[in-house]
Order: sequence, then C-alpha cells, then structure tokens
Amino acid sequence: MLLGIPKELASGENRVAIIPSDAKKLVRAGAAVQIEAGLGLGSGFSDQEYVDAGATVVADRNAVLSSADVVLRISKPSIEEIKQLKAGCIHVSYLDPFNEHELIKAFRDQQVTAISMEMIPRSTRSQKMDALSSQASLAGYVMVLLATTKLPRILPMMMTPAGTLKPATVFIIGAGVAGLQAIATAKRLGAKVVAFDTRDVVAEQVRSLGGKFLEIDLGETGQTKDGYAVELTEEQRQLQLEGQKKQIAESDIVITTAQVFGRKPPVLVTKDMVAGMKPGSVIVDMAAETGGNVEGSVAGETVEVDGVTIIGNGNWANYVSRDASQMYSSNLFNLVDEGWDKEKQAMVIDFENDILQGCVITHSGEIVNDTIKNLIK
Amino acid sequence: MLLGIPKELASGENRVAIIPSDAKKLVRAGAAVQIEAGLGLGSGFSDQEYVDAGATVVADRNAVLSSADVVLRISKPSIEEIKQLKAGCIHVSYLDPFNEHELIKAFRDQQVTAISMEMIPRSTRSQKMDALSSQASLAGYVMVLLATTKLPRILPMMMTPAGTLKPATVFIIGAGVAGLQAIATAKRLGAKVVAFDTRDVVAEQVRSLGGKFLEIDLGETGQTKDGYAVELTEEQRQLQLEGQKKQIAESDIVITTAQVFGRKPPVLVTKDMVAGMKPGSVIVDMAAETGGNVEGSVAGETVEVDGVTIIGNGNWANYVSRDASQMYSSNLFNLVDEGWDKEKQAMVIDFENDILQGCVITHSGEIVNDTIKNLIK
Amino acid sequence: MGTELLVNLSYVAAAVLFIFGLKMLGSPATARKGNLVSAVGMFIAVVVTLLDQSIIDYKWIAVGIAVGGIIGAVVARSVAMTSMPEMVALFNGFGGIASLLVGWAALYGMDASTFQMITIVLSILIGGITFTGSLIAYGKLSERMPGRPLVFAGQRFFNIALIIAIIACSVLFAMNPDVSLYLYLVIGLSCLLGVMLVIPIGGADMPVVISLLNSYSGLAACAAGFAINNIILIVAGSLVGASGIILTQIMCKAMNRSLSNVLFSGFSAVAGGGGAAKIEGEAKAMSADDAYYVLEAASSVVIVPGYGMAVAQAQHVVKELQEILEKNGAEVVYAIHPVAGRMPGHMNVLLAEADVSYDLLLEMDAVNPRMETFDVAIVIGANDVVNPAAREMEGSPIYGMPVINVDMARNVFVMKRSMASGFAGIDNPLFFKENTRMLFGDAKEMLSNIIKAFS
Amino acid sequence: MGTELLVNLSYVAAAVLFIFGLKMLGSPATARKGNLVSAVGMFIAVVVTLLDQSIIDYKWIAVGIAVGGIIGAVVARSVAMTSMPEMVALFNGFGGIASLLVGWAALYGMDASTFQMITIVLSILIGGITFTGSLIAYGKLSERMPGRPLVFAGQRFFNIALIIAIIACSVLFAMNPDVSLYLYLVIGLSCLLGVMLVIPIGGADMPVVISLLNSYSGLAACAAGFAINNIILIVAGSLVGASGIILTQIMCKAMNRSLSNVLFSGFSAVAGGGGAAKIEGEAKAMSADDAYYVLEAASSVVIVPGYGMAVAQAQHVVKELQEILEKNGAEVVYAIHPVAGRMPGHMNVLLAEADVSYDLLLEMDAVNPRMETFDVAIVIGANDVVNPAAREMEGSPIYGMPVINVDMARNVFVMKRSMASGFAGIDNPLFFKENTRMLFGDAKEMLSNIIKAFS
Amino acid sequence: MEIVFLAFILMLSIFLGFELINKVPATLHTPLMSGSNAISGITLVGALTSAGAEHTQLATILGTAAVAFATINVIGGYMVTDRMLAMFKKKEDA
Amino acid sequence: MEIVFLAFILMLSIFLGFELINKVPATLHTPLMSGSNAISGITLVGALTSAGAEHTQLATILGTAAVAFATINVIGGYMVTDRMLAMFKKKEDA
Ligand SMILES: NC(=O)c1ccc[n+]([C@@H]2O[C@H](COP(=O)([O-])OP(=O)(O)OC[C@H]3O[C@@H](n4cnc5c(N)ncnc54)[C@H](OP(=O)(O)O)[C@@H]3O)[C@@H](O)[C@H]2O)c1
Ligand SMILES: NC(=O)c1ccc[n+]([C@@H]2O[C@H](COP(=O)([O-])OP(=O)(O)OC[C@H]3O[C@@H](n4cnc5c(N)ncnc54)[C@H](OP(=O)(O)O)[C@@H]3O)[C@@H](O)[C@H]2O)c1
Ligand SMILES: NC(=O)c1ccc[n+]([C@@H]2O[C@H](COP(=O)([O-])OP(=O)(O)OC[C@H]3O[C@@H](n4cnc5c(N)ncnc54)[C@H](O)[C@@H]3O)[C@@H](O)[C@H]2O)c1
Ligand SMILES: NC(=O)c1ccc[n+]([C@@H]2O[C@H](COP(=O)([O-])OP(=O)(O)OC[C@H]3O[C@@H](n4cnc5c(N)ncnc54)[C@H](O)[C@@H]3O)[C@@H](O)[C@H]2O)c1
Repeated sequence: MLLGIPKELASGENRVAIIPSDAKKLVRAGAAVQIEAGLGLGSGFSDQEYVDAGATVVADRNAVLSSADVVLRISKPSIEEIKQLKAGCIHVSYLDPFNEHELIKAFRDQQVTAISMEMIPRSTRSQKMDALSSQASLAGYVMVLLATTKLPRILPMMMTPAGTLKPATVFIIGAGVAGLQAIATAKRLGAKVVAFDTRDVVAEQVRSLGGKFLEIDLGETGQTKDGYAVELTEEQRQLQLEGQKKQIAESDIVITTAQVFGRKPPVLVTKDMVAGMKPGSVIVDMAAETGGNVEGSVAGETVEVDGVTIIGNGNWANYVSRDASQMYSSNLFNLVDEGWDKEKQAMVIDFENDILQGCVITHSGEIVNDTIKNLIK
Repeated sequence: MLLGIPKELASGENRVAIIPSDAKKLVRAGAAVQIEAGLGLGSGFSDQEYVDAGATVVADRNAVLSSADVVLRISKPSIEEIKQLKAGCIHVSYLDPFNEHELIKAFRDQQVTAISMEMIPRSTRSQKMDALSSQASLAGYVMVLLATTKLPRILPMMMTPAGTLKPATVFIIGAGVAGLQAIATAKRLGAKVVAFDTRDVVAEQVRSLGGKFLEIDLGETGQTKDGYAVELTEEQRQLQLEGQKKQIAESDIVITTAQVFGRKPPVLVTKDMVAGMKPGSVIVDMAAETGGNVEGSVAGETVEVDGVTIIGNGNWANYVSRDASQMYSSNLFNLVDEGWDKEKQAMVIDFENDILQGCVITHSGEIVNDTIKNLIK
Repeated sequence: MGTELLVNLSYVAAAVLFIFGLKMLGSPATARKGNLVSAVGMFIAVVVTLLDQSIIDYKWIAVGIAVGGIIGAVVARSVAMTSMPEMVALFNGFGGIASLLVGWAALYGMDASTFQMITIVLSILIGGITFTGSLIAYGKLSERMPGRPLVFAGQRFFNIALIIAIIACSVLFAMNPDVSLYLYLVIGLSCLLGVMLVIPIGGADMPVVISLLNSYSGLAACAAGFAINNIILIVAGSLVGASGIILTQIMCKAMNRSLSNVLFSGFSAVAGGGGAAKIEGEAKAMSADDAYYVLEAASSVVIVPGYGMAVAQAQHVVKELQEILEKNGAEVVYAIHPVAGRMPGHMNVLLAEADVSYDLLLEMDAVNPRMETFDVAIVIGANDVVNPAAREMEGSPIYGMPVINVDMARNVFVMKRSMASGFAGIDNPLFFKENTRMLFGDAKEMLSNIIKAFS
Repeated sequence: MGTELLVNLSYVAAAVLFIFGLKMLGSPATARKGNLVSAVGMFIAVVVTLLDQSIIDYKWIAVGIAVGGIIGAVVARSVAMTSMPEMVALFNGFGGIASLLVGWAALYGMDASTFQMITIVLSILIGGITFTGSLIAYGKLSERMPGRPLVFAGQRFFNIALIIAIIACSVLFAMNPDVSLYLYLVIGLSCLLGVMLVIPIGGADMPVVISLLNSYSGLAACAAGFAINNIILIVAGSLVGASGIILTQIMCKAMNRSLSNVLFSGFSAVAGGGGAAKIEGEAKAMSADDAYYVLEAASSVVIVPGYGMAVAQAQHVVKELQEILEKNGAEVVYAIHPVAGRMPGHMNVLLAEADVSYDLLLEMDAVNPRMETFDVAIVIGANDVVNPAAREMEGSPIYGMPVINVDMARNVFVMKRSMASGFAGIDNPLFFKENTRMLFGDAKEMLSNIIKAFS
Repeated sequence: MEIVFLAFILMLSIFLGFELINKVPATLHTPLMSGSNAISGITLVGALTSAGAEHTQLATILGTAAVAFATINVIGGYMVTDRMLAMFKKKEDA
Repeated sequence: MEIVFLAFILMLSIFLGFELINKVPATLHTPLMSGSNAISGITLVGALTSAGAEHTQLATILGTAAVAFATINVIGGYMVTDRMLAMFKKKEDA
C-alpha cells in the first residue's frame, strides 16, 4: 500500500504532515511511503532524513498524488487535486466539511474515501489522533507569547529597588484546549489569569491550572457529548458581553478562543470594549481567520485599534512548526495505525470502529457521515 | 529649582525619563518640573497626566533645555544640546563616559555637572538608583520572549496523546542582572536552563533560580569591588570557547549577556559554533549594539545565519517601555532625592556622599571622576 | 531483709534502664545506645539476683551461664547479617522455653496458691507456644522448612480441639498439682499448639509472627514473674509484652496487612477452596497513618497523577512527599499518562511548577514493563488513565486504550474523594483489587496527612 | 479484706481511667471525652473509698462534700470564660491546701514511721507552697494584685534563708513529731515560701507558673498518698506531677522562654540594676522543635525571605509552612525587601513558582509600621535586608537604607547556616537581640523540620 | 517489701506521666492544665478517710476541711475544663 | 494487699509499654524486636533462683536448663542487636 505525502502549498505553512521518524514507523509496519521532494524543509527535515527512514522521494507532485493509495496532508486539497486521485484511495487532511461542500462532493464523485481530521471523535481513546487538540494546545502557548512581545509591560510581579511592578492581568475567553494551555502559559509567566467559558465544567479545570474563573450567570448552557459547547442564545450572549466588560477593561491581555463546533464563532469583544482597554493592551483573536471573536480583528494580521494591539495572525501552531509537525504527524500515524490491517498490510476502513465511523466523510461514492450528508442535501 | 525633561530623540525609543507619578513626587518635594510636550506618548502617558501631576508642559525643546537647573533624560545628549545648557546645571542621563570623550569635554567646558547613570556605584544602598540593573533586568525577560517567538519549538516538556515534546534547552552566557532574569524567565516557561559566567560567585545564584551552571575551569578569574567581571586573558577565553562548544550545539536558544564594564564585550560564540547548532535554533546577542558576543550578529537587527536566527535588536527594555519607564523614572527620582536639600529645596552635589561621588563625571568645569579623568588625559 | 531491699531497689533501677532502653531503641539516632542501656539494666538485675539469699548453690548457675553465654556469644558473632531475623526467632524461642522451665521449676519450691498455680500454668503455656512457634518460624526463615503455608483439611477443627484440650488439662492440673500427667500434657499440648499456629503462615509473614511471639515471650516472663513472685520479671515482661504488640501492629501496617489477615490467611486459603476465583470484593479504605507505615517501608514508589491532582492543586505536596520518600531511601518516579488531566501536558505544567525534575517523569511505555517492581503505586486523583478495564473488559468504551498498569504494583494507593468515575464516566475495577487501598479525601489534604505522619 | 481488695482493684480501674483521660486531653479531637473519662475515674475512686471500713462517720464527709461541691459547681458555672486561667489557679490552690490538711490529719491516725513522717512533712510542705503560690497567681491574674514582678533588695537572700529554715524545721519535726510548734512552723513557712516564689514573677508568665504549681499539687497528693498509704493518690499524684512538668515545659517553649528564665527573671531584673542597658549578648540558637512550639502558639507571622531561601530552594517548603500556619489559625504574610536576593524580583520569581498568592506579598513600607503586631518574624536566609544597623549604626555602610524592621516583632527567628555576613559583608546586630533566635542550618531542611514538628 | 512495690509504682507512674503528654496544641494548654488539676484533686480520697475515720477531733476537722477544699478542686476543676472544651468544640463545628 | 500492688504494677507497665513505642522507621523493626527480645530474657533472673535454690533435683535441673536457655537469649539477643545497629551507624556515616 502506497502512502503519498505531498508538500503543503499554503503560503507560510512550515508544518509537515509526516515527519521522518513516523515515516520510518509506517515503513516498518509494511507501507510504502512516497514524499514530494522538499517536503520537510519548512520544519527543518531534509529529504535525506526521509530517505534514511525508508521513504522514496519524488519530485513530481502529480505523481505523488495520482499513485498514492493513501494521501496524508494537513490543509484541504484543491478540487483539481482531488481529480488527480485514484478512485478508492484514502485522503486524510483537514477538510472543513461544514463549509466546503464542493470539496466533499468532489471527493464523492472521485470515489475517494475522505477522512476529515476535524471530525475525529473526542473520546478518551481517540485522543491520540485528535489533531484539533494537539494543534490547539500549541496555539494556546503561541498566542500568549505573541501577546507578551507586543505588551509594553512584563507579565510577572516584581518588587525591585526601582519600585514594584504589578503583575499583568490576562483574560482568556473560552477555556477549551487552546484556552487552557494559554492559561497555563500565562500563569507560568507570572500573570494574574482570569478565564471564562460557557461550559460550567470548565470552571474547575481553570482553577486546576491556578487561574481564576469569572463567574457570569448565563442560565442554562450546555455541551455536546463530544465536549463541544452548545451555541448561546442571543440573550445569553448579551449577558456574557455585559459580564465580561469590566474584566476586559482591567486586563492587559485578552485572548479569545471561543468556538462553537461547526458554526461561526460568536462576537465576544465589541468595538467599545476594545476602546475601553488601557493604551498598549493586547488582544489575541484566535479565530480571526474564520470570523473572529473580536470586532476589529483582521484575519492574518496584527492591527492597532484605539491604542490596542489586536493580533489575528492565525495558523498559530505554525509558529512552532517543528513541534506542531511532530504532533500532527503522530496523530496521522495513530490514525493509519488504527485502520491498519496487519494481514493485508493495508489501511482498511472498518465502519464498526467508532473512531473511523466518525471521521470518514465520503466512501465508495457516498457521503457516509450523517451530519454532513444532511447539510449538503 | 527647575527640573527639565526633554523628549527622547532616538528612533523607536518609547521610554520616558520621568513618569507622571514621579513628577508628582518631585513637585511635592518642592521642585518645579517642566516637560517637553508629548514626552510620555510612547509609553502611554498623556501630557494631561503630567499637568495633573503639577508639571508644566512646554512645546519648545530648546526652552526646556536652556532653562532647566536639572535635566533628566535617558540617552546621552548631542554636543549641540550640551551647548544650550545653563552653566552650573545638573545633567543626568546615560553617558557612556568610557567612549564618549568629546561629550565629557563638552560638559566640562559648559560648566555642567554631568551625572552618568552607568557610573552609579553598585552598593546595596545605591541599588534604587541603579538604572543599569533595572533596565538589564527587563532586558533579560524580553530577550527570552523574543527568542521564544522565533523558535519553531515550545520551551516546556509536554507529554501528550500525540507524543512527548522534549523540553527546549536554553543556554545563557553571562549571568549578571540580565542573565539571571533570563534564567528565571526561561525556567518559568519550562525550559532546561544552563548558564555560564566567569565570576564563580554566580554559580550559586544560577542554581538559586533552578538553573544548571556549566562548569568550565578557567583558572583564576575575578570581580571588581562593584561586582563587575574582570576581563579574561586570551588563553582563558579560548578555554571558555572550548568548554561552551558542546553546550551551544545542544541548545535551542543561546542568550549572551557577557559584558566587561568599560570594555568591548568579548566574542564568545564563533561562526562555527553558530553553524554547529540545530536548524531553527535562536541566538540572542544582548550586546550586539556595542560589538556583541556573537560572530555574525548585526546591531539592531534579527538575521538568519546557517539556519540559525540571531537576534541583535538591542534596546531591549524598550520592548516593555511602560515598565521600563516606571523603573528608570524611579531610579532618577531616587537619585534626585538622594541629593535633595530640603532646606534649599534644591539638588546639591555632596562629594562626601559615596553614591554621588561615583557617578558625577564633571563638575564646575572639571572632570572629577578619577577613572574618566585618566582616560581622557 | 537488707539484701532483699537492696536487690529490689536495684530491680527498680534495672526497670528504669529497660524503659529508657526501649524508648531509645525506637529512634535511629539513639537505638544503639538504647540497646546498651537496656543491657546494663539486665546486667544489674542479674548481678543483684545472685546476691539473693535463697540462692545456696552457684555451681549449676555457673554451668548454665557459661554454656548459655558461650553459645549465645558465638552464635551472635558468627551469624551472617542476612540471617539475623531467623536468629532472633531462635533466641526468642529460647526465652520461651526458659520461661516454661522457670514456671515448671517453681512448682517445686513452694506451696503454690491457686493464683500462683494459675500463673505457673500460664507461664508454661505461653512459654511452650513461644518456644515451638519460634522454632517453626526459625525453620521457615532459614529455609530448613518449606516457607509456604502448610495447611491441611480440618486444621481449624484440630486447632480448636487442641485449645480446648489445653484448657481442660490446665484446669485439671491447677486443681491437682500433684498429678504430673496433667503437667506433661499441658507442656506437650502447648508446644504442639505453637507448631500448629505457625505452620499455616507463609514465610514472608514470619517477621510479624516473630514480633508477636516476642511479645508472647514477654508475657511468659511476666507470668513466670507472678509465679515466683518477682517484680522485675513482671515489669520487664509486661513492658516487652505491650511494646511487642505495638511493634507487631506497626509491622503489619508496614506490610499493608491486618494482624488477623497475617495469622489466619493460611486457613482461609484452604477454606476458600483451591481455585483463585476472581473476586469483585469491596473497596478497602485506608487512613493516612496506615499509608505512612507502608510508604515508610517501601523502597520504590511510582506516583501516577491525574486530573484530581490538578483540582486539588496538590503538586507542591506531591513534590514534598517525593522528597521525603527519597530521603527515606526510596526510589520515586512519576508515570505520566498522555491523556492525564484535561489538556495536553496538564501534568507537566503542574509538576514543573513544583519543580519536579524532568528526569523523573516517565512515559507510560517506560514504566509499565517494570510495574511489578514497585512496592507502591500512588494514584493521585487519576481514574481513567489507570483503569484496568481498558485491558480486561472487552465491552468497555476504553477497551484497547493503553493505561498505566498500576494494579500490577505490589500495593496501590488511590487518592480520590469518592468512588465517583472520571471523565469517561466508566467504573474502575482497580478500586476493588486485592492490593488496592482507597485513600478517600482531597488529594492535597491526604498527602499532607501522610507527610505529617512522617514524624 | 474483701472490701479492701475491691476498693483497691477499683483504684486500679480509676487509675486506668485517669491515664486514658490524660492521654485524650492532649489531642483536640478527644479532649472533651478525655475529661469525662477522667471524671468517671474520680467518681469511682471516691465512691469506693466511702466503702472503706475505716470510715466510721459519714456526717462530716457529707458536710465537706456538700460545701465543696456547691461552691465548686457554682463558681465553675458562673465564672466568665475570660477568667478561666485564674479560676484554675484558685482550684489548684484548694487542691494544695487539701493535701496539706490530709498530711496534717495523718499525724493523728497512726504511729507514723520515719518514712511516713518524711512523706507527711513533704505533703504539708508542697501543699503549702502550692496553696499560697496559687493564691498569689490568682491574685495577679484577676488583677486583685499588681501584675508586675514584685521585687525587693535582698529578696534572694531572704528566700535562701527561708528555705534553710523550712528544712531545719522539717527535720526537727520529723524527729519530734510531738512538738506542734515545729509543725506550725513548717506550715507557716511553706505558705510563706509559696508567696515568695510567685510574687517576683510577672503576670504574663502566670500560666506557666500555674502549670508548674499544678504539677506540684500532683506531687503533694502523691506525698499525701505515701503518708496515708493510699496507692491511688500515689499513682494519680505522680501522673499529674510528671505530666504537669512536661506541660510546663511545652508552655515555656510556646513563649520562647526557658523555665528558669520564667521563674527567676524577676530576680535578675533586680540583680542587674535598674537601667535597661543595651547588651550585645550572645546569639541564642534554637531547635526546630522549640520553634514549633512558638509558631504553634502564634497568631500572626511575617515571613521575610532573602537570598538564602533561593540558595536553599526552600520556596516550596515556605509555602507549605505558610499553609500549615494558616490552618492553625495564624495570619501569615510575606515582607519582600526590594533588594532581597541577587536580582530584581528574585523573591517574586521563587514565590510565584511556589504559588504564593500575590496578595500576601507586602512591600517593606506596608509591613514595617505594623511590625510590632507580629508574634513571630521568620527571616529565611535574609541578612542585609533585615539588618538594624541600617537604622541604628551611623557608621555602617548601609546606614540610612530602609530595611525590614523584624527586630520589632515579638519574636524573631533567623534561619541561616552560620553567623556569616551577607552580600554587603557587614555584621548584623539583629542576631544578638533579646528576642532573636538563630535557627542554624540549611533553610529548606530547617523548615522541613519545623513542618515535621507540626505533628 | 511494700516500699519496693511503692517504688515501682511511683517510678512507673512518673514515666507514664512523662510519656502521656506529647505535643499539645497551644489552644489545649489551659484545658489540659485544668483537667490534670482536677485529677490532682484525688487528695479527696485521702481526705475522706481522714474525715470519716474519727481518730481525733482535730483530725476530723482537718479532714472535713480537706474534703471541702478537695471537692471544690474536683468538681470545679472538671466542670471548668468541660466548659472550656465545649467552647472549642463549637468553634470547630462553625 | 500484695495482689493490689502487683495489679497496679502490671497495669502501669503495660500502659508504659504501649506508650514507649511510637513510630518506628522500618529499618529499626528488626533491631527493636531483637532488642526487646533480649529484655524478655529477664526470665534469667527467675531461672537463677530456681537453679540455685536447691529445692529438688528436678528443679535444679530445670533451673539450670532455664539459665542456659535464658542466657543464650540475653547474651545472643543483645549482641545480635548491637551488630545490627552498628551496621546502620556505618551506613549513616558513609
Ligand atoms: N489530557 C487531555 O488533553 C484531556 C482533555 C480532555 C479530556 N481528557 C480526559 O480526561 C481523563 C483524564 O484522566 P485522569 O485519570 O487524569 O482523570 P479522570 O479520569 O477524570 O479522574 C480524575 C479523578 O480525580 C478525582 N478527583 C477530583 N478532584 C479531586 C481532589 N480534589 N482530590 C482527589 N481526587 C480528586 C475524581 O474522583 P473523585 O470525584 O472521587 O474525587 C476523578 O475520578 C481521560 O478520560 C481523558 O480522556 C483529557
Ligand atoms: N536584588 C538585587 O537585585 C541584588 C543584586 C545584587 C546584589 N544584591 C544584594 O544582595 C543582598 C540581598 O540581601 P539578602 O538579605 O536577600 O541576602 P544576604 O544579605 O546576601 O544574606 C543571605 C543570607 O542567606 C544565608 N544563606 C545562604 N544560603 C543559605 C541556605 N542554604 N540556607 C539558609 N541560609 C542561607 C547566608 O547566611 P549563611 O551563610 O550563614 O547561611 C546569608 O547571610 C543585598 O545586600 C543586596 O544589595 C541584590
Ligand atoms: N475526550 C477527550 O479526550 C477530549 C479531547 C479533546 C478535547 N476535549 C474536550 O473538548 C472540549 C472542547 O475542546 P475545544 O477546545 O476543541 O473546543 P472549541 O475549540 O470548540 O471551543 C473552545 C472553547 O470555547 C468555548 N466557548 C464557546 N462559546 C463560548 C462563548 N460564547 N464564550 C466563552 N467561551 C465559549 C467552548 O466551550 C470551548 O471551551 C474541551 O473541554 C476539551 O477538554 C476532550
Ligand atoms: N550591589 C548591588 O546591589 C548590585 C546591583 C546591581 C548588580 N550587582 C551585581 O553586579 C554584578 C554584575 O552585574 P551586571 O549584570 O550589570 O554585569 P555586566 O552587565 O557588566 O555583565 C554581565 C555578566 O557577564 C559576565 N561576563 C563577563 N565576561 C564574561 C565571559 N567571558 N563569559 C561569561 N560571562 C561573562 C559578568 O560576570 C556578568 O555577570 C551582578 O553579579 C550583580 O549581582 C550588584
């Protein structure tokens, strides 16, 4: 079975889907691995390292795509690339299936088995394949550090001969995987950390990292069986905005990570809240690229609004591309391993397996994932 | 007595010599405070805040300089500016007196009492005026964070479902004030920290922050009574280079802060050591602007050499300008306060006072500091 | 009367020395001196006894002391360090037989009152049990006898019958002191009882048994003291008897066993039948104090933190316990499961905060293969990540997920507040395992209590 | 004989209850029950005594019990919670006079042997001292008497003379039991001695004195027991006597005083002359155990960390101690000097690592004005930043620098390894202050030891 | 011989007294003192014998006074102790 | 009356025995056991009387045997304990 790994095309993307050490593990499991030349350069892996791991290096991208039985990558492909794939092949990547309907249709029509990394279920057992988590966790770390270098203050308290510097306050909205890591990182640096999330199980988790949880009574809120937040009603959102206002004004750094799975992120920091912050303060909008939690954030950019720096750079994990690659690659390896049939030395889609059942979107010319099927039809 | 505070002219300089709250203290002590309009904008202090503190705001820079009995600022003045000063006035700023001989002569000729912030002695009692320390301490923090955002890895160890990320290693050469703070910051972020310094009292201090001290036997090394390092012999420097080589190659981040008071900093990381580092590694050369500890560092810039990022930006404390201003301002206030005569409501230079004795360079048309006098004559 | 008073006051002094000696023996810094102090007490007691006017002939005394002294000294010097425990057992047995003989001999010196008869019988009885029990313990420890529990069907009934017989004979003898048969029966049967009581106990439990028998030998001496009306025997004997019981208790706790479990587990093995059927028993709770005894004796410990450690913010106390255990000579490592906590690297953040060295953090795969070698696994607020259902129960939602196999360690301490399940919401069979103890309560408090127990 | 045996065996039971009671009184969880247990013991002892055949007439007994019981009950119920200590003093005095009276009465019941005469005299003597000493303590505590030490020139000689006189009279009386004069002299003089011993002691030290007198009243009861040959008096009396001594010791330590300091400091104030000349004394070392007693009793503590805390990496243990003190009901804050450590913010980095709340970190200027209100200031590896020379010694290189004025706290504990100077290389007069104790050793170890001492 | 017994008993009691009291928290110092003070009222037992034995009138008077004083000590002591300890109890519950 | 004394002594000794041993570190379990075992060799004192009193021949024989056994217990016990404890000492010094 031939696994093909093409280069990532998105500009500035330094991550790589499979790193040499995982390529080696795949080869050892009996797979043939073919990579596009120059695959790992962005993260500092040379072609030679892949060759040493037992992979073959091919210069022709089209050859990689059209010959592979399994394609492993990070970003979603273009529709043209899908057309080059072998019928019956397995394609694993982020797909954004809630929005990219044309892409899904193209996979269906091409008879390709498309696996969406976003749709890996969130069970305890599937965590090792969960790239959303692994990348979000790094994002949490990166966002804090980016904010810190923009803030004209230091985070920790210091009592020095030249006076006492008060600790900076960091407010984190949305304490999922990324938010929690952000809390931990800011806390490590000595900041006072306050966080808010609509799911109330999170309060304890925030405290478990030494953060303070901002209590806002929103009435009934919920979470799905996968641990994702349920969208708030408009009324609840207003309550939340009201409750956060003071905290935002008092904070030096605000980091928003609030997402609702499959929907546009809610706006949680409004223009006047931004204006109410101290000059020099910093906001990081994790979701700027998909709409954002912050009014005034610009996707992919760092802008200054009313003396406040708003960071909307996006692709956060890419800042620590080497570690991000290692984790993503490990997620992919575990996924392939989960479907690996030792006898046949091939990856097999077993719909009895709850993990594969969740993340396979198209198979044999059908859209097999119920949620997506309903969306597209 | 009129204290005048002109704007800082150096490009990108956001710090300010006196912040409003210290201006208020000075006014309360009986001084008149005059500032140049727009003084505090870079650090987020409006003119109004100064007015509220009791200062007067003057738009004409020349007026500020020529009328002041005491001039308080950060960077050294130009020779032209010195010429505008009143004879007998006191001028406090960094002066770099070991190198800026012309400047010193200008002060002497203008009959100005020039106080050099670099020359504040390092006694326990004088620490509250010691701006070198206060700014270096912030620099230590900033350098680590800048390095971190350039490194394609995270600093802490993480054992995750997607594999274990090993902790990054940070190597700090020179563990003075800046180095120690860098150790503390890197340690907080979860890195493995190793440090080296030629003064052997430092080993204990490094360990007191949880860092590892790299043992290199250099033979006899020393420190001055002010706690500054004595310059190494060439032979010793070679020993040091040899001893650091392996550690540098193993490190993800190297931060050099090694200085010898009054001399050019020694070269401690050579070209081939840079080349020996892993791709993606980061070096911060604190002293890049005054010659640098790292071969290949460029003053004021971040460059990439052999896949290694070398950060030589300089003016580190300026990154956290608000806190830096607060500390510098507090240092200045304490200095003025030290010389303040309550009866006369004026700052008086008392040569019995060991602190003033150390930092006053010229007075009444004479170079009064012995070291500098010997250098210039 | 003058000598007698002197003798007796010297006995008081000897008793004081014994008390100091025992006290000092309990602490490492003074133990050796304590032994010396108690030896001086013994010396005084023996010497002044020789002054007693009722002693007429020193010949046999000299013979006895010479023989015993030489044997004792030679054996004590030559025995290998590793065989100390069995040597102690042997000495203890000799103490027992001596009490038996003293009690017996007391029959001939006087007209015993009923009370004295009772004490004489007691000293014979306890002395006999101590004697043969110790010999068996010696045999098991020195591997002259098979170490495994020796059991046979009907053993329990046999023992009950034996005890009844002994009581009967004792009563008969006390009422008819002249009938030697009863005496011999009492002697014989109590020796037999000593054997019977010890053979069903496994070799590994012998130290506890010896400690108990040591306590008995104290009681035997005490009984002998009553029999011959000698206060120093009463005082020293009951001191040893009582302190021996406490020591036995401490040793049981250090093995995470109860005394009755030690003494009778052999029987139940028989009673329960041959097969080692898997029993889903009750969860067994444990106090911090008892946990201390086990940890104090442990030489390798693995700590498995989970989300509960984070909730309790117990990381600093964990570090503190680690240091205390290390100082106590134990090896301590941490086993970190990749999904422990609620975010990737959750445990790392906390343990780094507490300045736990990175070198001590082991991945699951590194620690599982050597899990058997750990004396204690301390699970601190973890649940799903140590759930053996992932290994054992095919239907379980986490079946197949690798977990940290703490249940394979010798002892497992689970610190959590209740029997509630973890994130995954599934029950945890670990809590019901034979070698698991539940330390209910907030993890931080529980750990502090254990730390406190380390004196 | 039957009743006597019964009575005496009941005494054994009563003694057992006293023992349990005392033991339980020492721990908060069981103290109240312990008091009850010991009361039951007392009840048994009293009731069975009434069965004693030597008691012929119950009339006077009834009168005595009725009067005493009513007074005792009424007083005990009505006394305000705040005047408990003086009440205890008063009761204690009554116990003392009772022993005196019992000893005295014993003169008339029998032909006393010399040994008994000695014990009678002892019970009168100790009883008398206890009686008047307790009354004075009562007076001082209830402010019916001036609380300050009452001293006069020659007091010491007077006391010595008094003691000699008492010994002389006692000897004379023991040899001539018929000469009542000697008896009255012994009674009178011992009462006088009680007064003389307590008046030079300050009111603040009274609790310790009461505890000591309590121990005495136990000994008096014990002596009375010997006098009238009653074992329960001997046992209970000596139990109280011994445990009272230990308690006195504990209370002294909690006040960071030695017993002799408490008892004789009044004298030395006179001996040393009026002026409070500044004495550059010796540095006084202290053990972790003794520090524990003081900290356990403290209700506000300020911790002053310095470079030594960093060197010892003691931040986690410091936090631990903070929590323990807080749990014990004390307020704990940290005073951070701006130049503490070796880099700006050094202490902050470490304390943040140990997760000490920012709110507890006070700046020097915030803590200095209220320094007097702290029971204990713990200086952990700091030196220059707490050096009072900066305030007091004009020539000093650091003269004029603001420092943390720990010397103004009630007690100062300085943890460092030696008498070495700090960074600035100057001597520290703090170490020689009256209220300073040096806890020599590595800061981390010392702190761990103190933590251990918190049971 | 009796003296030997007494010596043993005295010695053992004193040792036991020393061993019984270990670390006592500061809040318990006063109650403990008061509680053991009540125990030292055991003199009452001696007083009873003196008061009831009718040796001489003086002895009876002394005995009766002793009984009264000792009873105050015992009754008052136990009650005061209990009151103090009851207070702690409440504090802990709160 | 003697029985009362004995009861007191027994009771006090037992309590004292309980109180004396508190927390003992695991390394001291065996030495402590062995050391207190040596104390239980106090039977020797009883044996001496039996062996030397010349009541009957049997008693003498029994007594002599008892002396021998008890002496082994005493001498062996103390010496073995000392050897064990000496070892710890060395370990600590190292
Ligand atoms: N690592 C990740 O990225 C991540 C993210 C999301 C979810 N998860 C899931 O979280 C779970 C992690 O496993 P885990 O073993 O660490 O945690 P867990 O299975 O959730 O168990 C934690 C246990 O800690 C106990 N606990 C809570 N507070 C405590 C306190 N103060 N003191 C003592 N015990 C306390 C709870 O029991 P009591 O209530 O009885 O005290 C609970 O059973 C896995 O199922 C994993 O899939 C992990
Ligand atoms: N904050 C800054 O930026 C900075 C920078 C440079 C210099 N300084 C200077 O450093 C000084 C700071 O004052 P400080 O009071 O913090 O420190 P210090 O005056 O230097 O005193 C520290 C004390 O800690 C003790 N110590 C060292 N290791 C110890 C250990 N393991 N356990 C217990 N004690 C230990 C030492 O006494 P033993 O040897 O007897 O144990 C020493 O006397 C000032 O003089 C300041 O000017 C400060
Ligand atoms: N079972 C597993 O092992 C596993 C694996 C990964 C994640 N999870 C859990 O899934 C949960 C969600 O993970 P995620 O980070 O990917 O979620 P996400 O990226 O979908 O959302 C980020 C966070 O934003 C919050 N949010 C949504 N609307 C908000 C609003 N209006 N205001 C404030 N916050 C808002 C969400 O509650 C969530 O915590 C986490 O609790 C995580 O622990 C579980
Ligand atoms: N008395 C006070 O209160 C006070 C105040 C401030 C600083 N200090 C002390 O002064 C000392 C120096 O402070 P600084 O940071 O301003 O010094 P600096 O900036 O002059 O030098 C930085 C560090 O580089 C080191 N260095 C020099 N040559 C080196 C080489 N070849 N290799 C490695 N390291 C080399 C120096 O030893 C020093 O530690 C510190 O120890 C500090 O504690 C004392």
